[in-house]
Amino acid sequence: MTAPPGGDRRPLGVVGPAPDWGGPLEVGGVRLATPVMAASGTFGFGTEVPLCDRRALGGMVCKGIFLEPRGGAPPPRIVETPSGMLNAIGLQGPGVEAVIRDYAPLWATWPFPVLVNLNGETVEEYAELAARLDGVPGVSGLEVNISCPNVHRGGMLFGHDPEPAAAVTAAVRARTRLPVWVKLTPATGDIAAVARACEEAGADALCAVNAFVGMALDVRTGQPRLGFRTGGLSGPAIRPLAVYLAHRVAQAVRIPVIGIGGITCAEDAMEFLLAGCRAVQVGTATFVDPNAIGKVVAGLRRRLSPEGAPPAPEAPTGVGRRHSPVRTVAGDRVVE
Amino acid sequence: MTAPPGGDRRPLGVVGPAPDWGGPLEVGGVRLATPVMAASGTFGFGTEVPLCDRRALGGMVCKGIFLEPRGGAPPPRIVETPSGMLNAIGLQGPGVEAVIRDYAPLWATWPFPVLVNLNGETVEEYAELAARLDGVPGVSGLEVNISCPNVHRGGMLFGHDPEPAAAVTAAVRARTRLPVWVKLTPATGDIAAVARACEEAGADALCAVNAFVGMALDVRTGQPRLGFRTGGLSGPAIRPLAVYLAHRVAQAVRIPVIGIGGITCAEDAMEFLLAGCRAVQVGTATFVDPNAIGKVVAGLRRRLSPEGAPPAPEAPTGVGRRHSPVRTVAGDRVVE
Amino acid sequence: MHDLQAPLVRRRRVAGDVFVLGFRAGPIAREVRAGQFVNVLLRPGPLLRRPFSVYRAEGELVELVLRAVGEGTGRLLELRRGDRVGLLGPLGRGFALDPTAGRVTLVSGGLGVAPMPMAAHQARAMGMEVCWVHGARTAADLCSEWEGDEVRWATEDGSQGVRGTALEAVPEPAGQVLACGPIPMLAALARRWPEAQVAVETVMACGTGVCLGCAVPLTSGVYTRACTEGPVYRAGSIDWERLPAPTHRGTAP
Amino acid sequence: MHDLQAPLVRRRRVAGDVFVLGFRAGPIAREVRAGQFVNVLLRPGPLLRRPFSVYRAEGELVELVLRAVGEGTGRLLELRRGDRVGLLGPLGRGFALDPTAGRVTLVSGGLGVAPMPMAAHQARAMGMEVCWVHGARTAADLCSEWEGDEVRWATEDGSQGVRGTALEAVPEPAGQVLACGPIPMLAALARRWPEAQVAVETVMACGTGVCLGCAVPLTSGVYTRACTEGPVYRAGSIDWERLPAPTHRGTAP
Ligand SMILES: Cc1cc2nc3c(=O)[nH]c(=O)nc-3n(C[C@H](O)[C@H](O)[C@H](O)COP(=O)(O)OP(=O)(O)OC[C@H]3O[C@@H](n4cnc5c(N)ncnc54)[C@H](O)[C@@H]3O)c2cc1C
Ligand SMILES: Cc1cc2nc3c(=O)[nH]c(=O)nc-3n(C[C@H](O)[C@H](O)[C@H](O)COP(=O)(O)OP(=O)(O)OC[C@H]3O[C@@H](n4cnc5c(N)ncnc54)[C@H](O)[C@@H]3O)c2cc1C
Ligand SMILES: Cc1cc2nc3c(=O)[nH]c(=O)nc-3n(C[C@H](O)[C@H](O)[C@H](O)COP(=O)(O)O)c2cc1C
Ligand SMILES: Cc1cc2nc3c(=O)[nH]c(=O)nc-3n(C[C@H](O)[C@H](O)[C@H](O)COP(=O)(O)O)c2cc1C
Ligand code: FES
Ligand code: FES
Repeated sequence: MTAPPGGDRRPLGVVGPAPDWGGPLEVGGVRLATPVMAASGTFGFGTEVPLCDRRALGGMVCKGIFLEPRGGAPPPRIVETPSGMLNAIGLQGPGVEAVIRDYAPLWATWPFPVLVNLNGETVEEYAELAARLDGVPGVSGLEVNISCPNVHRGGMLFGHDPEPAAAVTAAVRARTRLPVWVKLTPATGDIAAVARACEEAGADALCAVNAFVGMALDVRTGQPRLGFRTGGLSGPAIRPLAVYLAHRVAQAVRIPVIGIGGITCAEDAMEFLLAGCRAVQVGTATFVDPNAIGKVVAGLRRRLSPEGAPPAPEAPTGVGRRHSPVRTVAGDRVVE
Repeated sequence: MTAPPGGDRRPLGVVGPAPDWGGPLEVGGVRLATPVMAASGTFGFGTEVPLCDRRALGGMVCKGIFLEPRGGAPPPRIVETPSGMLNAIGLQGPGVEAVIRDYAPLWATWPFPVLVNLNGETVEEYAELAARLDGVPGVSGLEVNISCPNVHRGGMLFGHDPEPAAAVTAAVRARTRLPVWVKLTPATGDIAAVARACEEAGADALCAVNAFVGMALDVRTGQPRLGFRTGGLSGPAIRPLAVYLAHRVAQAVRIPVIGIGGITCAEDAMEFLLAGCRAVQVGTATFVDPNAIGKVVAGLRRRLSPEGAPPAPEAPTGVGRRHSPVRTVAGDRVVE
Repeated sequence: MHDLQAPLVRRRRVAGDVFVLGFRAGPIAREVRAGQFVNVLLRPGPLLRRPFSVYRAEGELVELVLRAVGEGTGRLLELRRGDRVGLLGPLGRGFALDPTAGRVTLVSGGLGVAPMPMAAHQARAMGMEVCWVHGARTAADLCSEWEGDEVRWATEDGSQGVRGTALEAVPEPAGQVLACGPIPMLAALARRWPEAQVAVETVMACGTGVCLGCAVPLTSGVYTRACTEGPVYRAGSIDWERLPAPTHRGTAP
Repeated sequence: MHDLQAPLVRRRRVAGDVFVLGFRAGPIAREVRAGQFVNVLLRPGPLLRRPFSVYRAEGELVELVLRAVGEGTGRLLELRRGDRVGLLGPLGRGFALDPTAGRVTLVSGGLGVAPMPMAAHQARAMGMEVCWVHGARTAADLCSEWEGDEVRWATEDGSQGVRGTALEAVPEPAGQVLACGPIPMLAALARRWPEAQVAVETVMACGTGVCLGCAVPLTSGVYTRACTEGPVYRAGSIDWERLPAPTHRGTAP
């Protein structure tokens, strides 16, 4: 019997204090301008999103890439669900060479760091990708995607259990001097064990979590509504699940955790930060409001600034200084 | 490495045809008046829900009970989330003796079957409960809850892996002549394996799924918003995840599957039926509309009746007769 | 109990940002008693219903009083005349008036005014003398409507009436005490008048006794359901230490 | 590209259950070209925006044409004057008119009328002769508004104009062909006029080129983004067999 999901059933430890956020922060070897990043697959290669206040961007993770270009999954690729969406894009994209040639030089001129989201069907493919990107100007780090629900081989397969997750992490670690972040899948019986395995294998930070596998059927035809049949559920619907999993991971490891899942406003981001995350990524919300990240950051600034912060309530654990936000600012909730 | 969640990454088999629904149906040893049941914990002991059209009820599963009475979890016990809710009731309730004394005699007079939702901290407790309920008039079956996220011991612990799930199932099976249904948790790396283990251990039907573990934090205090810290996520938010998991289970076993998760209208129920389920249970929707089940059933009747059904579209698999609903009737969507 | 689609027919302001909304819902208006509540469904709107005490019931009208504190209350105040909401009610157990007490004192803090007009009305119909003591942060937050033979005000900043909470303005002998307001005020009241009847708020899912989500801890060690055994309790029966104030996750402070 | 809060300022019916909504959104109205679209945000409302072609742009007004087929369209038709929606646009690549063709034929099936008034307007401004061929199920479904030098109708039941689809009513020589409508109609049109420009619909999340959700398969084997490279394509370039019609999960049939 493997450990239960989320480890054991003992009550969770108390949640952490919100981070001090005075200026740029160092997270897992990457210097972020703000604690709010753009999530992979929801910000393209950084050139596509219009109207986004780029000064707010802590950093960006580009769309997931493989060694070779990929065509992606057959349409339909998107299905809206209650407070969420299923996607099965199938990691359509250019291969690593095109990224190095067409995007990295651009990224090198940008004021925020760009991480590349790595995908492979074998451990060796991940390692090879890491090697190719090592030392490429403009690439500030690697996010190892062992959690993509939308490919037939590789992807999420590596994220279910500690051993394969560690194998991928170690292989990438061995081939690059870049910071290595590993992006976890919720689809595991014990996310804490996977997290610890990745930490031991040399990860600099962990991202929790990727989308959840889901399915929707067209009751007129009786067939799945996505071309790939199943897809990844993202958006506000998954936030309570993601906060729980990110918290489990933050409790299990010492390296920083980046929280992901359903963030739409500063209050949502605060939940992940209080749960023990050092930074967050915003995904689906950017589809709804291209400047979602700008609004999340503006809201966090109001909350975490000395004027915004209330007299600190008693911190039950007494761990570190506590920035408990109290002023919930109307209007910074962008979607839901 | 255990199997990946949802088994392997081969494309899912085609989804099934909708069931023939001409009258009462036999599902896992229980005769249901309609394919729509009330889910455990959302219909009390059957005496509480007002304004519900009881002729629509296929059957009911009572609130989960233990051998002994339990006080339940400290408040707050409910947190609303986007298109969902977290609950941590902690299985408050009377023990089995009170159920046998106060409710079973009533149930015996009702036109629909009542199943008792069994909970224990040890395999022996489940078995003992089964033995006590065996032969009690008014009890039409047992739903073994190996998936409650809101107790510190037992509960979900048994549902994560095939072996403990099978152990509980076999122990219950050995002590009762009643139909034994097992309610699965989504919190497992491989729900198909757990499902198969329960089938082999003698389950008559499987219920998929229980609530998903989640957490919400109060950003003013930095503390969890539920008294139990974590809770189970239910409601429309989880529907795409539940449809996927129920479909995985239906593909993995030969015994009937009862689909549960976020059903609010006939179209939602149809998704589970098309995914291979023989019946469904409605939970959270009843809190929003006490007659949710009445409306789901009315909508299904319109869809599955000969007049409501459209010229059947070509069934790609040709498995059995196909009732593909086409008329989506406005007004039968009750919540979301 | 009724589940109705009720149109908004009137709306008025009764304090700074506090409004009374009147819905046409005759069957509920005719049955409801002071201290009972309705569970309000908004579509489009959040998943769950929102519970509100009935403020007044007049003819076909059910009136609620509220301020915007989150999504649901925000949407309620955006409704325009003719817009419909789902009203499920009347729910819960209201105040039990004791005419032999002769005199009843209604103690309300902030939006705790909600059940008081009906309570005053019922008490006077039973021949009781009614004194209403109402407290708020400042004069602008005091409800401009009141009922009864006597009214006393309290404000935290002393801008109107007694400086302090409503509790400090209660004249003795109080007779039967009915109260509604913030938990700290009710807890303090429970120490002084354990026999008082208090209406409490908890987060609710169903409002009808099914979900067990609205647990109110009693000093006897058991939980009861605010929506069914409550929301009115004997003040001394509640374990106030273990009764959390509902928390908001809306956009309001 | 602009992201505006745009109030509804007018609304009229143009066919059985088809309405035109006019929103005040000057910056978009001034930039938009025929065939481009806006992505509409409804709050309260569903998570994702809803894409709509711009029907007309007049002064400060952006007009959309639609019928209620699900939650988003249903909510749009419930809006009252003054209610605001979020409008993101103009988006996508519109029709490329070729004035040397001299004549343009607009072929629209059902709600495929949407981009045509702007196309007619632009074509005439370029000195082209405009023939508009419009088809629908029955006479009541035909759009009562049209623009151009000549109009022809087609109905499936023959109740007005030619019996059949719009395709069957196109007069030759057609000149440049621009089309919008159901996928089967467009696929048939592609066989006859591979050089025609067609505006297609796919489910979209972002509408701005980021999510890759709006994949349109080309005969060359690659996918392109309907929101960015499209929604207007050369008819012959699309792999029609692999382009699914968007499916609804609303309450409409
Ligand atoms: C029996 C009863 C009577 C009430 N009577 C009144 C009244 O007359 N006037 C009035 O203004 N308010 C009253 N309330 C409180 C009212 O229900 C909440 O203010 C309202 O639910 C907040 O909804 P929201 O969407 O605006 O806030 P949100 O914070 O967005 O709501 C999120 C969730 O928390 C719940 N919640 C938040 N605050 C409360 C609260 N104080 N009590 C219970 N649940 C809460 C909501 O119902 C919802 O499930 C009463 C509550 C109860 C239980
Ligand atoms: C570029 C473009 C231009 C369009 N122009 C018009 C127009 O001018 N007039 C008009 O009536 N409709 C137009 N549509 C279709 C319109 O977007 C859909 O009818 C609308 O999104 C349905 O939303 P709903 O919430 O009512 O339906 P629901 O079925 O509840 O929507 C569920 C999901 O499916 C998507 N969806 C459903 N149908 C379509 C569809 N046909 N195309 C794309 N997505 C769909 C929705 O956007 C949403 O994500 C256009 C679509 C595109 C892509
Ligand atoms: C359309 C889409 C494409 C995505 N592509 C990727 C990807 O290429 N690599 C990856 O690691 N995650 C990908 N994700 C997952 C997101 O980065 C994120 O983990 C997930 O959406 C949850 O966050 P959200 O709820 O804020 O969207 C994608 C998500 C969406 C919606
Ligand atoms: C308040 C509440 C109490 C519940 N109690 C139980 C329970 O006692 N036993 C059980 O097996 N499931 C329990 N459940 C889970 C439901 O039966 C159901 O599996 C879950 O809520 C998903 O369905 P839904 O989305 O339709 O609510 C409970 C759910 C809720 C919301
Ligand atoms: S609110 Fe559900 S039992 Fe009281
Ligand atoms: S809709 Fe997102 S890329 Fe086109």
